[in-house]
Amino acid sequence: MSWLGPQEWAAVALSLKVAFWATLFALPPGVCVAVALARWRFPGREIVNGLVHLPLVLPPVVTGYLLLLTFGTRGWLGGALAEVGVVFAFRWTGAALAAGIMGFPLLVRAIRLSVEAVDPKLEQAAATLGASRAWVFITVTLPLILPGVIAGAVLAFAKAMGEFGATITFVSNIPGETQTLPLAVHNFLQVPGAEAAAWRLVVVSLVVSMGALLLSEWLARRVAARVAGR
Amino acid sequence: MSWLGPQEWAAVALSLKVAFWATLFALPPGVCVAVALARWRFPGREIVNGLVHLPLVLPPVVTGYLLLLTFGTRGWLGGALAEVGVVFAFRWTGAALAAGIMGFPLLVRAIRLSVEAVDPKLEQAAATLGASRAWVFITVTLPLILPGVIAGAVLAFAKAMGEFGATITFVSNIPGETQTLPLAVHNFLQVPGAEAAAWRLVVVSLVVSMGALLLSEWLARRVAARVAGR
Amino acid sequence: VTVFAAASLKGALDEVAAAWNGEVQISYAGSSALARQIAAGAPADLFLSANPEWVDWLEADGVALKRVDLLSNALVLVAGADDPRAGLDQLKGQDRVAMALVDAVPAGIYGKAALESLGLWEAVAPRVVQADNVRAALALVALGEAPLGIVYATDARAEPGVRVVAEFPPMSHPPILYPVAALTEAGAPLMGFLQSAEAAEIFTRHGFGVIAE
Amino acid sequence: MTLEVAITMRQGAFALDVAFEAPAGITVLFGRSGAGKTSIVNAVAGLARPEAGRIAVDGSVLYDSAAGVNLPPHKRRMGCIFQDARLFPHLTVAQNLAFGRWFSKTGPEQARVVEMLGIGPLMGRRPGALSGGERQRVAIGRALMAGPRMLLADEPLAALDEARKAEILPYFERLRDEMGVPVLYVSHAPAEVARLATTVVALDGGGVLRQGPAAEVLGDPQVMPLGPRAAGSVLEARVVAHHADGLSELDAGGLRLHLPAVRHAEGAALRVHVQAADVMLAIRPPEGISALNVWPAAVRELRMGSGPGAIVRLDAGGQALLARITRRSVEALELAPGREVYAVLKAVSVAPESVA
Amino acid sequence: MTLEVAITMRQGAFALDVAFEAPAGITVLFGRSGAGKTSIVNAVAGLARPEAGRIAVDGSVLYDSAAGVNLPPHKRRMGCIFQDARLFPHLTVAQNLAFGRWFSKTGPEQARVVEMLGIGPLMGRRPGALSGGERQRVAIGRALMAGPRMLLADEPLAALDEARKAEILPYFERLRDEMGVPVLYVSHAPAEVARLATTVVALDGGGVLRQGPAAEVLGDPQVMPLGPRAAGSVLEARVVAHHADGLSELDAGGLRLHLPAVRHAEGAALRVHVQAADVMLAIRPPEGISALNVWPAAVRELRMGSGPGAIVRLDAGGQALLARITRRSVEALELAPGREVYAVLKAVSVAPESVA
Ligand SMILES: Nc1ncnc2c1ncn2[C@@H]1O[C@H](COP(=O)(O)OP(=O)(O)OP(=O)(O)O)[C@@H](O)[C@H]1O
Ligand SMILES: Nc1ncnc2c1ncn2[C@@H]1O[C@H](COP(=O)(O)OP(=O)(O)OP(=O)(O)O)[C@@H](O)[C@H]1O
Ligand code: MOO
Ligand SMILES: [Mg+2]
Ligand SMILES: [Mg+2]
Repeated sequence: MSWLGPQEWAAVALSLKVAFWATLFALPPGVCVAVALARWRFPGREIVNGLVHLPLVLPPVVTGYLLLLTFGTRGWLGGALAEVGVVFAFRWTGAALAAGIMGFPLLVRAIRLSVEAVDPKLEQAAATLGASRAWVFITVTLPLILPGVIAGAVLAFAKAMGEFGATITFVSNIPGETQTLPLAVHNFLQVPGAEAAAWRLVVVSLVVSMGALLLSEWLARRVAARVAGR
Repeated sequence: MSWLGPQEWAAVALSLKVAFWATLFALPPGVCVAVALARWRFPGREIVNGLVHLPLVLPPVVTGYLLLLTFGTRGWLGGALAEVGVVFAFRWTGAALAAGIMGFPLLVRAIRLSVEAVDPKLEQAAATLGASRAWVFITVTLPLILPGVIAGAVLAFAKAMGEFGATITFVSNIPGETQTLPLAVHNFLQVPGAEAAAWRLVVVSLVVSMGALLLSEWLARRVAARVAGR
Repeated sequence: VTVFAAASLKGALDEVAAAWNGEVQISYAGSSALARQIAAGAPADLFLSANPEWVDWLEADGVALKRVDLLSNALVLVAGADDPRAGLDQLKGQDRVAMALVDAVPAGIYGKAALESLGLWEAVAPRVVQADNVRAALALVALGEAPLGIVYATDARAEPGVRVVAEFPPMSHPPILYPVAALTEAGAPLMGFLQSAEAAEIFTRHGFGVIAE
Repeated sequence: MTLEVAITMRQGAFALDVAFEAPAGITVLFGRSGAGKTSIVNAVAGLARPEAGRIAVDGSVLYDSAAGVNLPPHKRRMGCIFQDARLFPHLTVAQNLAFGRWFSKTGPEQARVVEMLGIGPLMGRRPGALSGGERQRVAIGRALMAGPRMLLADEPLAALDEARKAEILPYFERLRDEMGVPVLYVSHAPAEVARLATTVVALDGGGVLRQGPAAEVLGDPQVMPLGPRAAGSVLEARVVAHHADGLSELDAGGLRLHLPAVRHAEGAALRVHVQAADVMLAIRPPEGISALNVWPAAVRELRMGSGPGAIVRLDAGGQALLARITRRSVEALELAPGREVYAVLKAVSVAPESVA
Repeated sequence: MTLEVAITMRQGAFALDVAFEAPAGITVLFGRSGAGKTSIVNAVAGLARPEAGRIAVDGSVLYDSAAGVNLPPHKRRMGCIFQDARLFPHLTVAQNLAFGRWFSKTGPEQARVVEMLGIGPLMGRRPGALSGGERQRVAIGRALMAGPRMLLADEPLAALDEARKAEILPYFERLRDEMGVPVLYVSHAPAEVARLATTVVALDGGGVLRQGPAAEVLGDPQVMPLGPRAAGSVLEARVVAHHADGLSELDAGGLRLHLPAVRHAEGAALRVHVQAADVMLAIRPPEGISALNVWPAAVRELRMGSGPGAIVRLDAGGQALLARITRRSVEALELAPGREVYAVLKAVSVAPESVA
């Protein structure tokens, strides 16, 4: 597609990379938090629940600003992490972090709903067959919540593809490093007459996301078919 | 709380109004679309699914811009609707529309997951007892997906409380009419040194949203307890 | 009267509006969003843009308006308040430079032009972090995330967390102009007040240059 | 009311191809696990769609592949009792019971159903807080309360104890005898089948093995799924008198029967299922024994099984009777067609659930 | 191996308070629907937590409120067969079977289990594509395959047909007799109980009504949940000879028994459950009748029921035997303690499932 310049292609590639890693890294903690919220009663449960929803409630710019305060080079965590070689500020990793955090509540909710729908009696049956808590989770719970995990991953991925406010606030707009598709689109929309270029990128973003969506639907159907008939 | 000026109070009240109506109006179509996606196979299903996810994938600014092109007074739908007295452009109703649309994918996914978890055998049992499709839905499906509906509503409400990009792009930032909390926060962030005022609004927004969250958790627990033991 | 104004005008314009004895509502957003909204029929009476291009765009789009260039601004290089450096030469180091979006937001566009005309762009470009708007760029410097920043003189004055390292020569970039456009008859009186001496005094206090008739 | 079923259906590797008629009364679907009983019930209820064929109740067509008719489940008004109770988890027991009534507006009195099923104390609970048997009882009540025009009961009593079964069975009989509600009933228990069935449809591997009136099918020692032990004869009898010592005297076409008191009024007609294994044969009228029923009979037919047993078909005063004895006894008593013998039946051998 | 249970537990308005011992062999929990059988099984499995008490197997404590011990289910190694099969819906039948094995690494040979349960053709399917009975059979297999140190079976055979039951029952017996795996078995079916039970614990309303060795509890006509019809006696016998005509000759402490061929080898010990209702009494040795088993006996006790029946406790050559006859016969035969009579039992009256 020669109608995209190298900078646009870079944005497309970056967005995919960011969304992929954001989703991948958000999944394990997402599953843990979802299971904890769905199944456990622990002190501070409501606080965790609140924190998870925070990125949804806050204006994205505020989330980005908070990320900057936390993970920036001068941030309390960012400084410490920098010493062990993990740097988020103004890096694509930061964009992934922002995207992951913005998508986290969506991920957690989807998985949590699935966990709540799992019949505990099946998990009990697994336990009587000798499976420890961890094994029950791996062999019974996880396969049964797979549709929810897929749904959550799709939401997080889609959100990561579209995330703008937190990303630009946290890691700025550095072409090739942090300029994801939405940032590139935003760039074009700011300039009179550049709408055409903006729409081109929107279309690319749609194609990619719809592809991911179709893939996930297909995956989910396969998983659901396996558990069919209940 | 005297530390909020009248304009800030107006923003708080407006945000609540916008989030409330956005959630309320998004719910019925959200339920319908979720059920259709979960249970029916119809031509164009994938397209509907794609459309639903659109607001997540697109940068919020683009969504807002598309809304402006569609529902603006000069927009193709906005003009027609204006003739029957429904105006979205630069009204709080428009802010609600933007918030509702941005929250729609979250709503639909949560409900859809719940629908997929309902045992069709229960619906069949209801049918043999004389309940038509519609009655089966009202008396069996709907009560069983209530946890998902609540979860979806919370996500949509939270998103509506935090939505910024689409709103400011679509209905501008008019105090008292379209200036929701995130827009007011954005305003303060534009003025160097006004961070304190911005944080105050963020706190208000957190208090409101966490309240809604706790309420919903409590509701969901009651509902879940009713269906307990499976 | 409803005013659509570029977000970067907020501090000064709020004061001017307060000084005016009439009902004013000001919607602050990015100039591009506001211009598009006006084109889409927004009920704005007055439009204050952060650059002339969006007003040109509106005129080209067929929106009837009456415009004047109201304010001007200058571009400065800033650093953290406790950073003692001075001079544009600081740009030649290895420090990150915070700017507004260099291809989209006026402050960024002017900044890029200035750097180009000074022959610095090639060297600086890889170190530029582009914020959504000039205030965000300013915040990056104030927070210490970026040691240097290129912002408007008005911003530098308002933010105690930064100090001016150097001013860009006015000739190094196109003139920084804030046009005001009256879109309705109702906007005319306020437009008049914006051009008054009383308003000029406030704008000047915030660091703007006021363009005489 | 008659149910006509003639369908073919396929589920994975399993192919169902059955045709049978269920006249008024209770038709028992009988067959081994996996024979296709639930599949038939589902097809009749409208929950599974056959590949081809026809299902009609009393001439009104529920499904007809040729005519393209396929009535949705809620228009069929079939009361289903599922193998797994399928109670609505979000509704209380009382609300579950009321569910069907809401749509039909007719049906039996709730108080009677609740009392019969012994679920009064459960009314306010949700299904999650019920025991297995309690759940099944509520499911029975829910189906009955909907006042269906036909009942489809898939092993409704399997999870229940003997005492509870004995309480519920008479209700199904009343449905059969008094209310004329036809019932399609899946069961594994020979005693239940013998007692309830008007018609028996024996299934095997997706096909009909044998069908016909209960007396006929159950009197056929060849019906495989039952096994020879369950063979027996059904006597059509009439109550002659109730005696003070707790026995009822019955007349079965000339035969006098003494049984533990039956609940039928004097003069009422009833059916008695006499298991072949409970009948002894003697060549002289035995004396001084505890068995109260001794009838002269003639041997009609001898069927030697492959094992140690033999089935003897008797004619006792015009009534067909089966006796299952050992081959050794056949030889010892020199039994042969035509020989006159005495059939001996203990009064208490006839289980209460074998009288209807 | 002995299971000791002494717990109190509460579920809504239902209070469980039981104490019993289950010695090696099969202990049947017997009681009406809602008596608390499943609750006990859950407590032993570790799926429900009692309020107080103690559960121990062979001295190793599973639960002890006083000591604060509560072993998690997976450490208890109790193989559970649930009332509702609870198969893993995402796993095939083969994977369901393999599940427990994976954790225990021991257990019976898969091929044997699969063959006994007749689930070979189902191995590749998922539970959603199984019939009710098939699901239950897979659930039995899954529990067995885990090689548990104890089996908890909650009505495992309720959904199965007679033929299949007859195939599976011997397996439980082998577990009892050969492998020494103790079994806690919930059942409503008297024949199953009589055949399997080493020990019977009769429950009612959350408490223990009666407990003890099977022969004792089942020989007690007062055990309410069974009803008097199920009363019977258990004879400890030894195979004397297998005869060519398909009969086996047994010796029960001096009594000669002729039964349809049993599968035990000559000389092997076995138990025969003789239902009281199948025993006739005569005051003279009857002649020329088809019954092969006639024993002289002395009346020890007479218990008149409230209905038409009476239970006669007999001593037949040292063996306790119960006969259920009518009160009318008691009078006609002038029965009274001490009177010498003849007990008559048809060979075919003893069901195959009553021999173990
Ligand atoms: N969660 C609960 N809340 C209240 N009562 C309960 C709950 N679970 C069970 N019960 C009651 O406890 C009693 C014992 O239940 P349990 O399941 O042990 O019975 P059961 O003997 O197994 O009966 P069944 O033969 O019908 O399965 C029943 O009366 C039941 O209603
Ligand atoms: N979805 C399916 N896919 C493949 N085979 C199926 C499916 N559902 C049922 N079967 C098979 O169809 C056959 C008939 O099943 P059905 O449920 O009618 O048996 P059933 O007679 O009710 O048995 P049971 O007494 O065990 O309940 C069984 O062999 C079963 O394995
Ligand atoms: O809603 Mo946003 O403005 O995600 O970027
Ligand atoms: Mg079935
Ligand atoms: Mg139970």
